[in-house]
Amino acid sequence: MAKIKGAVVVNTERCKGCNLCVVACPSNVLALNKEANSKGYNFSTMVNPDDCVGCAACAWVCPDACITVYKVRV
Amino acid sequence: MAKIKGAVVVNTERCKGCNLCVVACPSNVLALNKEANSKGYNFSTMVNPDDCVGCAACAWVCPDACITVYKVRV
Amino acid sequence: MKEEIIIAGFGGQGVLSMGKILAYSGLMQGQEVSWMPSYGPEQRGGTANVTVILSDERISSPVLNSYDTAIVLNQPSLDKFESKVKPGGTLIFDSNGFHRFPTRTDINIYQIDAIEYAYANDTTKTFNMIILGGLLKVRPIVLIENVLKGLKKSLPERHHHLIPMNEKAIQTGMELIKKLN
Amino acid sequence: MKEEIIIAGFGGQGVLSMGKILAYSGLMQGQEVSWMPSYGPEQRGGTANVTVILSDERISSPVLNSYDTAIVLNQPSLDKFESKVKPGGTLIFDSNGFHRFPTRTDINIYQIDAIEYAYANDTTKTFNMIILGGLLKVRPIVLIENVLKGLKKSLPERHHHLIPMNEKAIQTGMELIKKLN
Amino acid sequence: MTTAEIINPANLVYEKPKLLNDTPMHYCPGCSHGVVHKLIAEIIGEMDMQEKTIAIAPVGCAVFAYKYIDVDWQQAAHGRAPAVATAVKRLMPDRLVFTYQGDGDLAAIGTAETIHACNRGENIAIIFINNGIYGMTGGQMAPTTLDGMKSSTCPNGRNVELNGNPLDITKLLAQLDGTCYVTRQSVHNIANTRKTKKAIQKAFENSMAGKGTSVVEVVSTCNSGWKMTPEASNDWMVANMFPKYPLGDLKNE
Amino acid sequence: MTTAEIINPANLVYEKPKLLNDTPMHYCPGCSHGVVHKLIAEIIGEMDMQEKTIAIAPVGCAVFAYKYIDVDWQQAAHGRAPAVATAVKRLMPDRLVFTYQGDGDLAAIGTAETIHACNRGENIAIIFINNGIYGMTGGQMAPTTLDGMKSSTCPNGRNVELNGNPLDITKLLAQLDGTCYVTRQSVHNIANTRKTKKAIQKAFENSMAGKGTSVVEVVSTCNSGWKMTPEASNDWMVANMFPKYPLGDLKNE
Amino acid sequence: MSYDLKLKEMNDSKKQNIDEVVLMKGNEAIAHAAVRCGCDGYFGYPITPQSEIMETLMELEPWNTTGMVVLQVESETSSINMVYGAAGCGKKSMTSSSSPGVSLMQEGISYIACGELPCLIVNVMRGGPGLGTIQPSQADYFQSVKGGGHGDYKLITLAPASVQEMADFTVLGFDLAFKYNTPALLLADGVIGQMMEKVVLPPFQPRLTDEEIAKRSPWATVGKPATRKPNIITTLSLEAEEMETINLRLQAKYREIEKNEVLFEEYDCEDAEYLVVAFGTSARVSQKAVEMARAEGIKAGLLRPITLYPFPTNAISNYADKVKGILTVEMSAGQMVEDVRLAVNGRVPVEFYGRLGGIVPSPDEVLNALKTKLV
Amino acid sequence: MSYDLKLKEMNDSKKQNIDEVVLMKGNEAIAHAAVRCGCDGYFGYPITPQSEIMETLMELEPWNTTGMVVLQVESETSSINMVYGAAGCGKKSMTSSSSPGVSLMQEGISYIACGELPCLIVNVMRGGPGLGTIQPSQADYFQSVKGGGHGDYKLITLAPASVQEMADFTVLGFDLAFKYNTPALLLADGVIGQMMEKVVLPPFQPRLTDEEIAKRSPWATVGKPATRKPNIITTLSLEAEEMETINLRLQAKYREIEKNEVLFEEYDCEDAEYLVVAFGTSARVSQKAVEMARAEGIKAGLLRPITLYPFPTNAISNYADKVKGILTVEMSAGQMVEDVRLAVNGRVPVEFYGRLGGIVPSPDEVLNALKTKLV
Ligand SMILES: Cc1ncc(C[n+]2csc(CCOP(=O)(O)OP(=O)(O)O)c2C)c(N)n1
Ligand SMILES: Cc1ncc(C[n+]2csc(CCOP(=O)(O)OP(=O)(O)O)c2C)c(N)n1
Ligand code: SF4
Ligand code: SF4
Ligand code: SF4
Ligand code: SF4
Ligand code: SF4
Ligand code: SF4
Ligand SMILES: [Mg+2]
Ligand SMILES: [Mg+2]
Repeated sequence: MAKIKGAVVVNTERCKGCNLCVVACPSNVLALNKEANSKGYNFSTMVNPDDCVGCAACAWVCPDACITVYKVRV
Repeated sequence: MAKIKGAVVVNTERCKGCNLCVVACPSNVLALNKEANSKGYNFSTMVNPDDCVGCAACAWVCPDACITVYKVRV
Repeated sequence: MKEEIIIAGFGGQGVLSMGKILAYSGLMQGQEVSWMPSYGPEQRGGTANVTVILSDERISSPVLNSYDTAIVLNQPSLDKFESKVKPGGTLIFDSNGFHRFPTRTDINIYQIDAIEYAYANDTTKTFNMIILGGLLKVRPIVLIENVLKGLKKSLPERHHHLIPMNEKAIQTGMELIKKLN
Repeated sequence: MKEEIIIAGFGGQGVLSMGKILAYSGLMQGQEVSWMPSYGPEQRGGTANVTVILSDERISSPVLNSYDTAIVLNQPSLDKFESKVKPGGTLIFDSNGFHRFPTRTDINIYQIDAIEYAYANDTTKTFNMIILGGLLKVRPIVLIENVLKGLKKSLPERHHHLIPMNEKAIQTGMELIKKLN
Repeated sequence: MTTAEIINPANLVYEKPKLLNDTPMHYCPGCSHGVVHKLIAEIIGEMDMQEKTIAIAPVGCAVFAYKYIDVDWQQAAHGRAPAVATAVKRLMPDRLVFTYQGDGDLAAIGTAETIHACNRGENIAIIFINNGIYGMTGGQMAPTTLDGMKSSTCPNGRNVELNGNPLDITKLLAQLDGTCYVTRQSVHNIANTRKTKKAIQKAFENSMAGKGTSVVEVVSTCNSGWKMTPEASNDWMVANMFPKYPLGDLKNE
Repeated sequence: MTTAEIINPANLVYEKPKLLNDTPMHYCPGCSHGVVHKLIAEIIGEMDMQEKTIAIAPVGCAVFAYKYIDVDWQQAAHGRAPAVATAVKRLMPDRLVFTYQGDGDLAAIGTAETIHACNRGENIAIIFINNGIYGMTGGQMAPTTLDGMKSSTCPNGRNVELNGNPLDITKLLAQLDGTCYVTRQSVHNIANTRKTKKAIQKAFENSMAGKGTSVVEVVSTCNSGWKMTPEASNDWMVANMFPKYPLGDLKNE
Repeated sequence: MSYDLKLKEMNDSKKQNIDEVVLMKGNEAIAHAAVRCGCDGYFGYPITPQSEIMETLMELEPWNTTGMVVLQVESETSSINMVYGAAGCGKKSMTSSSSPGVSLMQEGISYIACGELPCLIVNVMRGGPGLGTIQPSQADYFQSVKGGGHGDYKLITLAPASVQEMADFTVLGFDLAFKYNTPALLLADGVIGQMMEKVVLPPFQPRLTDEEIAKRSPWATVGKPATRKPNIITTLSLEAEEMETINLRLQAKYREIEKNEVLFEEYDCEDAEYLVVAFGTSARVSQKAVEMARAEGIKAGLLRPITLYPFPTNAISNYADKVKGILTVEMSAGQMVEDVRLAVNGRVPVEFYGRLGGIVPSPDEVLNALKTKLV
Repeated sequence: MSYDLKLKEMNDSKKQNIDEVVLMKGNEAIAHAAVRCGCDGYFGYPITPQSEIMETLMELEPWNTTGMVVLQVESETSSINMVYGAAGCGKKSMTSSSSPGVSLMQEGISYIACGELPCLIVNVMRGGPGLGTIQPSQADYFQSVKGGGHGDYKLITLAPASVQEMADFTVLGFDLAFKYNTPALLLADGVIGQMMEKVVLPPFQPRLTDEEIAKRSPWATVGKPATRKPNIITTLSLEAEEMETINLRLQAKYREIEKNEVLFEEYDCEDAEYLVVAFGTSARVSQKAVEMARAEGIKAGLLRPITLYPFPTNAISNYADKVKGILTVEMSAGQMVEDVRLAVNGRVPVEFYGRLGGIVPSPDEVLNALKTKLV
């Protein structure tokens, strides 16, 4: 059975740390960073990159269009 | 059997000759006068007073509240 | 030449269109003209009036407080405008429904019973042309030929056949009018 | 005595309420005070700032272009207000997240790392009192006793038990602040 | 018995309501406004509410309603009667407060005020004279002008493509949580006029009982605007207006 | 395969739409406006309508929408977007014209403009962000604020008695003859966001097909105004807003 | 600059071919002129004494000929915002109303001025305040030229005094609006709206094509081609500095307009010892008063401002050095008189005669005022 | 007449008992003062920078204490018409907004003025035109004092310059409104609305009872008892003669107001060679500039009009005979300066310095303008 693997890139300067992508992710891939960007926001990062399935749920709900999603069948 | 007889008094100065009372009267009691009042309106008059049954249909529909209705059982 | 006229009567009497025909007639003879109606809901059931000015010069004020000629077609109009005719001016009235008649002695007063005539002869449609005829008889301010030209210009083509009827009414008016003083 | 102060930072940093406490303190020591915030949606996610004036005289202009003291709590605020401190005046900043530091040499510059301290000691609620403490250390424009009186007056009764905590934060701030130049 | 004998105060069955004063009304002959005025005067008299009534007149042919019915009146700016009434009623909750509005006033320029007063459930009554035209200004198209109906701003008849759809605003008002009673009536004959009277009375009672907003639409004629005789107008209304604006209660809670 | 290997243009499945430019949006973190902006940018791009689009921004938090989506925009006065859109579309019938409006803009001050544009059946789309509050001005009560819901002008919660009823304006718009498609959606999760995208696309298509007015309400959050975190706002919306403003099509002709 | 010569010629009846002359109301003339000059859209709401404008347009059905859109809408608020929308697309658009309706447009007008959108607004004034009366008035002068809406803006304000000018200024109003990308106001009164006079209608001009619009108004929102950035019509600038820049640009434009576009007409002014200043219907009444005064040997003259904004300040200022006194005549409690006083700046007495609430003064009254107040 | 002494005393902090002193925003002060002075009803719609007025009222819940009604409504158009309704019942009612919202009220304001209804309207001005900015401005001066709405009417216009005056003038505005049965306008700007200062709130006054209202405002529509004719609030008079009578009555009232109610404040004026005229925030900035000028030896003084209508024409006129020049400072392109010029009537130069679109001038700028333009 083909496995699906995904990855996301967060535009950390654009991110406002709203946490909606974190909540939306079915695989708990994302979390907010302890560090803040230049605007003072704790941006989102992949903390469990291996679990990402590239479903783009995070990206669809991101209000600031910060997330780019990639997906491969392996 | 008691018969009902009616009579109406038209305030001829107030009347605007709209003819609505004439049309409303079930007994064809009323008609517009050939003469006009001081405002130039051909006012309404009883032309068949004996047929009046005092039903007040004329008075209810008169937009200018020109008609007073009286009624007796005879 | 300059003539300042007020025409006043009940709303439905064609007062405004009579004024318009007069204005058009002036226009056809190359004059400056102005036509200024009373307007708005006070017309409703009440009186309507129009001020018409014909002049060889550019017309300054289109609104006037006094007139060379007043044509009054109901009692309220007489009451309102009798006093506003300039001394030596002209007052024309249709006495139908009047209970008070003009009293001034410093103006020329004419009576024209056009309403009665129009009812009797079933020509209510041209009633206002009868009045106009009367006016032109006593104040020949426009040529009848220009009245007809004006009608031609202002009426849509499909109504042009009515023009002879109007001409006739003008003639009638000229005959009906009579001086009172 | 007259002190013209700007306090500027991110929206959520309690900039406006710090200014308010300062103004209340001035009021408690009988001074004239004015507190003028930047307002509206530009606060949203952006910066907020407030101008506070304490004075023994009637205050004329509540809006200023230069300040005796500037307290800046983020980079954009430093960038905006550093140049607006009067020569000889005071600039206080919290360096958290800064990538460019103040460069002027004609003013007194102080650093107070209250954000870091507050995070570390879980006292983010009194973060702005720490800053205030720092200010009062280097610019003792109001007595601490009047700050506490002001808090008492401005806080609802049910929050009065928080006052000691605030007093403590002020002390902390007095210890944290350090002069840079 | 002769007519003269019958005409005797003892035999009186109908007369001009006392609160309708002697000032001649400025309406065109046959205008529905007059009939509704009469009903209102009658009802306020019968309810003995003259001392408690504050009525709000619109801009429209009924702008002068205050000249005829002897209660306290405010004449509101065009379309704003529901806003004016809201304030009056909120500040004097024990008064009878109603608006009297035409279709241009209520359903065009006053749309927002009407909807929001009704949605707030202001304890007022709205008497809505829907004659499908702007009477006062000389017969222009109203929001309620029917498809194909002529007016001075749709001289060849309303064309939905060009002019939009006729608006059944009363239907909308019935949907709002704040309305308690929404009804559509007419005054073209005695039976309907009697019903309209009942409806207005109910609306007034509701408003005093604090039940919310009541709306009484009276489908009406404007013979001047329609360019028909009053009788022909009534017939035309029955044939053309009623199918689009059917009589009856839309809401009665 | 490592993450770095996956991140390769060939594997791209989602990216910021091209018509959404790089200007950082001024919205609060987690604001629904951003999601809807993204959808609109995506759809216009996919429909290849950039050259044909004239969008109308409201007064409200979305007043700056024009800074973010790269099409021609007009920013309308508060509440008047439907009037502005009407004129634009009537004069340029082959353009894609839509308004983007908040609940204060569309359902309070703009009530009349909204209702009449919809009733005329203007061939426009109305994107209606219902977040139950005036976001822009700092969280005051909106017409759509729920019973009991707090705002800065009803600090103890909306009280119907004092403040009137919440207004379901979309329901009213569905009643109007001029609307062809009226739907209510949300963007709180991927499934609903996808549906919202479809709805907006359909609205745009309708407007180009001349079918009348389409209204897409997006039940939204305003976490700043609601004084909750973005996540809590979503949950609160599902629990409280949806019962009053249930998702789904109200009209689809 | 004095009254534009081309217009003057047009107004000169001696040169008119009778076949081109028609008799119509001022309101009707506006409607005809709008269609003829290639107006793209009219949006309006009925109100006396100007409803004939929309009624005439609806009769003319220009959508079948030139393609012009004519829409009766739900309110004046809506009308003016539709004009904003249409003008934002570079279209020639207009609305018309009378005093109370124009008050409802003030927010929209302020937006249009700030957005630098060219359009034509017609106000056929009636007596106010409030619902007032439907009789003619000039009491919206302040609203028109000082600022009925909020903020610092101006409307190019044309005051016609004849039916011919109702037609001509419709064309001129649009021309000036597009020359400066700014709204123009045609400020008439009930007399001029309702009266019929001779008029030669302006020649037909085709409506502009999309291409022509894109060229004339490159800022217009017509859909963004790949070749340019988005066009954005907005009046918002949360940064005060930015908003000040916008305001300074507006003010610079107004200075240009004041330099270039002043129009007025002089009548018997050459040797005048007393100057009457009046516009619109008041000017026509005053002209008669001046004639009467001359007949009595009083050297009176009339200066009629045609553009109320820009106001003929210099022209009046020049007379302040020549005449003994100035009388301003208005159908209001005295509004333009302030601009006359500002122009005169104390050099000669400036008196005022006015009638209020819908009354048109008569020539005798004006003559009398001239005599009692100045001579 | 100079600035009312009682108010001055209130403003004098030396006399204040610290317990009565509170710190609040100008907007909040209006809300508190309204409740305290027995206001019956507030109707409003949110807009920055004045939303705190309604928010504070909603916090205070005066319906539970004084019985005051506070209603957030669908628009400014609706608010102002609600004020009309409430005022028509003799009730003390008010609304508040900021520039664009006030533009939407112009029809309603004209109605209220014509109906001679006492009420209070608050405009906390922001930069325009259009949506503009939310930053402070004074560019609605013309709209306020000349006539934003149609027809000849005036609003008593009070220009507070401190939070204390926001409270005081709320009370004073109502008092004057009821004294003359006319609307009063409190014309502030974003600075004064948003800033906090010390304030002593006015004492509590009970709301009037129905009986008291019937006595004070016998014209009010409160339900017609058998003892009087119907009371009718209307602004319509189709007869122009009648409408003129109404207008003449209004004008006579305005002359009374001009005679009795002028308020202004002088600062360092006694020996001034240069006079600065400014109101509201501009006056506070200018006061600092005057201090700075004095420090440099320039004999400057400040005259601050408190009532913008009635304008302190005589006071300024008197200075025209004493000073060498006058500088008017405004947060606008120059509006009040026209009234200053009308007062001065050419006797000394009147210069202008202003900032636009939401910018507050700084004291240095004003001083500099004074030096370059006059000294
Ligand atoms: C702000 C404003 N706009 C327009 C008008 C002109 N106007 C007066 S009444 C009216 C409409 C009347 O129609 P309707 O409300 O249907 O009443 P009706 O006369 O038919 O009874 C209009 C548009 C006005 N007085 N004020
Ligand atoms: C005429 C006018 N009145 C009021 C305002 C102030 N104002 C700006 S946005 C807004 C309401 C915003 O609420 P909404 O439409 O729901 O949009 P949101 O910010 O919630 O997205 C108001 C009242 C204004 N700009 N213009
Ligand atoms: S693409 Fe799907 S799995 Fe991957 S981070 Fe986003 S939501 Fe989680
Ligand atoms: S949803 Fe977007 S803005 Fe929010 S935390 Fe995730 S990436 Fe950042
Ligand atoms: S009372 Fe009845 S019968 Fe008598 S006239 Fe009237 S309608 Fe006819
Ligand atoms: S209904 Fe009334 S007004 Fe009409 S004709 Fe009869 S009596 Fe006269
Ligand atoms: S115009 Fe129509 S509504 Fe008005 S009075 Fe005449 S008939 Fe009645
Ligand atoms: S205030 Fe509310 S609607 Fe506005 S940006 Fe913030 S979250 Fe979004
Ligand atoms: Mg109607
Ligand atoms: Mg909202």
